[in-house]
Amino acid sequence: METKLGDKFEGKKRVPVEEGLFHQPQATGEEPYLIAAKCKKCGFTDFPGTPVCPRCVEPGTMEEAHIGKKGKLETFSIVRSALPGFTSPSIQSYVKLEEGPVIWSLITGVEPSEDALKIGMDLELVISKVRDDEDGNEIISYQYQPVKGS
Amino acid sequence: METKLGDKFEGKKRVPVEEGLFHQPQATGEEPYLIAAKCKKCGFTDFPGTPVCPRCVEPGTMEEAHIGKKGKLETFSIVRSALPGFTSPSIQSYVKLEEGPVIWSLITGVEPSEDALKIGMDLELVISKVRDDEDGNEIISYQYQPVKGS
Amino acid sequence: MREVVVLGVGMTRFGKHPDKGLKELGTEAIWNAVEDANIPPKDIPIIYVANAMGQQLTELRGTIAQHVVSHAGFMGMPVINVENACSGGSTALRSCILEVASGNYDVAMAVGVEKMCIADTARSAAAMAFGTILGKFGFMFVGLYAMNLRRLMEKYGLTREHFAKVVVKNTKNGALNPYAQFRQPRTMEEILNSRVVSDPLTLLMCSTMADGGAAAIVTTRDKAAKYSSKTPITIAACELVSGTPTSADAVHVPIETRASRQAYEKAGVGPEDIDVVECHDAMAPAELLIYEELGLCGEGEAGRWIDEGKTEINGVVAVNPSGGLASKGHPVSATGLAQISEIVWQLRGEAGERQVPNAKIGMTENAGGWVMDDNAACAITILKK
Amino acid sequence: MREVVVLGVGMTRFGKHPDKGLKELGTEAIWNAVEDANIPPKDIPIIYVANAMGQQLTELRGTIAQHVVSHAGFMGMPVINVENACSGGSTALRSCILEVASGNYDVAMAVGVEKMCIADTARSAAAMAFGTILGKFGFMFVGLYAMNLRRLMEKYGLTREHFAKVVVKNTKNGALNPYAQFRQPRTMEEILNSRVVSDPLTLLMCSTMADGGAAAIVTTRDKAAKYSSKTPITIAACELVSGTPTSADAVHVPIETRASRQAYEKAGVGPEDIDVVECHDAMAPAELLIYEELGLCGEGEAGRWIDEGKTEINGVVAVNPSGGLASKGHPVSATGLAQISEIVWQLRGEAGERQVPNAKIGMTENAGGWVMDDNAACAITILKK
Ligand SMILES: [Zn+2]
Ligand SMILES: [Zn+2]
Repeated sequence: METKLGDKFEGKKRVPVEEGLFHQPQATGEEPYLIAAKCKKCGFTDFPGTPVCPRCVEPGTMEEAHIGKKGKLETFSIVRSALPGFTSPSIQSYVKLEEGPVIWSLITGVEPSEDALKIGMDLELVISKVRDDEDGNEIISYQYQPVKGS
Repeated sequence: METKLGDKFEGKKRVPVEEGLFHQPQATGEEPYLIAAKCKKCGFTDFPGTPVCPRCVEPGTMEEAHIGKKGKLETFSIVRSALPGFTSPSIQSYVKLEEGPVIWSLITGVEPSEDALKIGMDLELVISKVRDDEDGNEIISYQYQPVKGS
Repeated sequence: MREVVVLGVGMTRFGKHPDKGLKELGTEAIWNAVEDANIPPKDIPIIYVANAMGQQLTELRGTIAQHVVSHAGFMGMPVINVENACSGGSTALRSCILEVASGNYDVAMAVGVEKMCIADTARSAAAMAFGTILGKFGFMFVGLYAMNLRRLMEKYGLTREHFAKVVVKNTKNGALNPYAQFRQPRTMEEILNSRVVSDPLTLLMCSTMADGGAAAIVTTRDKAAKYSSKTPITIAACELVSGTPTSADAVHVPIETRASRQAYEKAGVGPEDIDVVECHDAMAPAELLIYEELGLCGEGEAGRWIDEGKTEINGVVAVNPSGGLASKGHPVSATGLAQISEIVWQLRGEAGERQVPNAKIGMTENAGGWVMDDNAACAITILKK
Repeated sequence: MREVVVLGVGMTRFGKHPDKGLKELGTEAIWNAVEDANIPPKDIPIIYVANAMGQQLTELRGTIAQHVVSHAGFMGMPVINVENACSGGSTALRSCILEVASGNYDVAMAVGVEKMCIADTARSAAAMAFGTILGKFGFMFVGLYAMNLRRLMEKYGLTREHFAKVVVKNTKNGALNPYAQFRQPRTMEEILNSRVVSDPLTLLMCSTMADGGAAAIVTTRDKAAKYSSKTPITIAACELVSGTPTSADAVHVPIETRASRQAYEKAGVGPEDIDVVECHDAMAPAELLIYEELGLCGEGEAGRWIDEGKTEINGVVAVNPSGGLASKGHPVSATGLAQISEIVWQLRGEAGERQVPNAKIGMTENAGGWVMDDNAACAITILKK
């Protein structure tokens, strides 16, 4: 959907769903990543990152970790209802990241059909629109899409 | 404020703040009253009416009671801030009703000034606007106003 | 700690109650429980009330417990608002048990009440979805359940037919329950052919929003005899846990398993001793996962269990004789205490047409919320005749 | 029941924290308390979290406790969300005391956290006002306080100057409190000449919304010695009550009086034994009403008490050495545990420049909400060195 003349805004704003959650490429060749936290002591990694490791439960063990560029589709479901602003049907999934953690994500860049999706398929991180807000802005977030040719 | 041509509604609707709380006169000569509950056993009266007497704590002792046509100003304060849609300043008060209960109410029909209000002054019930809602409807409720000439 | 028993239970019918708000629903549940307990109301010295969505969906924006109980005539005593998403009702019960077990009070009342069927259904849906932070990314609970069931299909070869069989069983039970929102038995065909909501889940496999209230009054065994001639139902365990971290380098024990192990140990019984279970099947086929998580059946046996009717009212262990959440409707904070009500009726032998024969030990499983890749809370209660 | 002591307390500074949400505020308070208690975090087996407005004012719409404590690293244990309007913090503490006193657990942690300073201040104001059903009729809490103070003026001849003197005292105390939102002492002139909000209340007499968190960790006396070398502070009473019906044909006993009488009896002390009080002065002059309601002074003596400086830090009984709600700010569910923190610091002798000399017995009064013409809840806690 293109911005029409006379819209309240000159162009739609792209607003991250939350600050500090992911890195959005600013220049060509740059890649997006998820901003997670990894425990220096036990290796536990969580996304979104929390300040204290829930396994060690002591302060100062978590450090920022940039993860999630690649992953594999662990499981999914095509959901045929959605909240206002979101697209229906949507592909909801668990993605097993290369670094270990399994995270919940929407899948994008592919038809929401059983045939187009295979458990174990290679996925890559993209930062793209998950919904339009009431003011017509695009709310962007992390999502995964099938790696071309995989 | 009058309804302008081109308003979404032909005329403002008058919507009671809550159903079953008060009687609004439908014909000339009819008087408004509050719909309270009175305990047949101990005489406890509450407004808004509850189904079980909090002193007797047994079912079936409360019956509907129509009260509140007259009262006296027990105490008040002129409040110089208000929620959206409400008027500021407002006169907030406790009114001692003829039937005994002391209830919280806005005072209307008089300037919000210390000089215009006297503790113990005679008040009468009116059903009138307490605020405008977002759609331009008038939300009406019980309020008290000084009895003319008292 | 003193032995605590359920003296009385009560609930409203679950479903759409356009004429009733939280105060009216709560009042009805409370007075049903008071009547069932045969207790002078003034002997109830403390009340806990669970509610999850009132602040978002009703005009009550706080101290909902006090608004509800004062409407019902109860004022002056300690009144405490608790919330734990869908586990709120059990959480309120757990607190009441502690008040009585500790000797702090001889009697306590737990209430769960929820108003979800409002004119603006989008608001209700959003209140459900945004109960977890993932909501803002597009997360839907139904998708989560669907993915978990899909794993079951892949791992153990379960089919959509297995899932539908759970709904056949539960809607048959629910049809016998006067408190259930839906009282129509459903066929395999109807269930499988209803609209796909989130594959493999169809519409008739999913629970619906509902309005409702439920309450339970607990006391000591000695006091129970003083008040009521009904069989006092002993609370052998009521264990609450929250979720644990999930990580690629460690096996994640399901929250239901952790909670039920604690409960079995505390009650001194095993899963083989349980006669009747009310479990938290917000999507009915999730029952199959729960069989295994509670240790009722062994790994991978859930499909066979439903095929062989082992969880029917006349089976090895009756699961959801009330009809479960999909038949009863799911007014979130009331659900836990409705489960307790059902088990109490079953153990007393008062469950009418849906009575489980010779039920002596019952269990409820009440899970809720979603935080950091696990349920926020899960409560398991074991009740004994 | 076992004797329960406060092992550690902690809080955030109260005020505007644009960069912090409920999770961050709660985490800071929790870890401050853990550090103060010197306890291995894994020895904390149960957590209660109080929050009142998160569902209305933040993106968290339920199981706020679990969202907060998992952010702080705490997962798996029972986690319970409680709410009791402005009394939520004390309500969480009361539950923790019962967990430990009963022997259910040896340690428990109570947390109170609130986020009120959001961009849309009208939403915050509405969340406050609609906490009571009267909000929809135009009711404002400030008007209620103003009317109660007006009655005091009429009955005992109290003046606006008396009211301002309370603020002079409390802002002087608050200026010494690093956790207070406002640290500027105010003069009589400033206070009386600030904008009239609701006569006789001026702007500087009223507490403000704030963001903040506070936490307390309780245990048994024996365990306390094991963990920490700091003086364990005994909880002699923590009594919670709700409001009672008001009626023309009966004298209405104020909720604070009912709660404090229960607390004095349980603690085996009288108001004359109290050295330091943190009371719930959402509008600072309300302190004068509370002196009498708690039995600190006799009927009609509150004016003389403030005139004679009896409630100064060096007076007969120090009231609000922390600065009270008007200086500290009032993040509703955190307030009760901030009061507890202050009393613990005072009884330990750790209150620095605002230390009450030789304080041995302290009390908090934490009231909140409005239902059927009385406060929804009031909690009184008595702490002993
Ligand atoms: Zn670690
Ligand atoms: Zn009565």
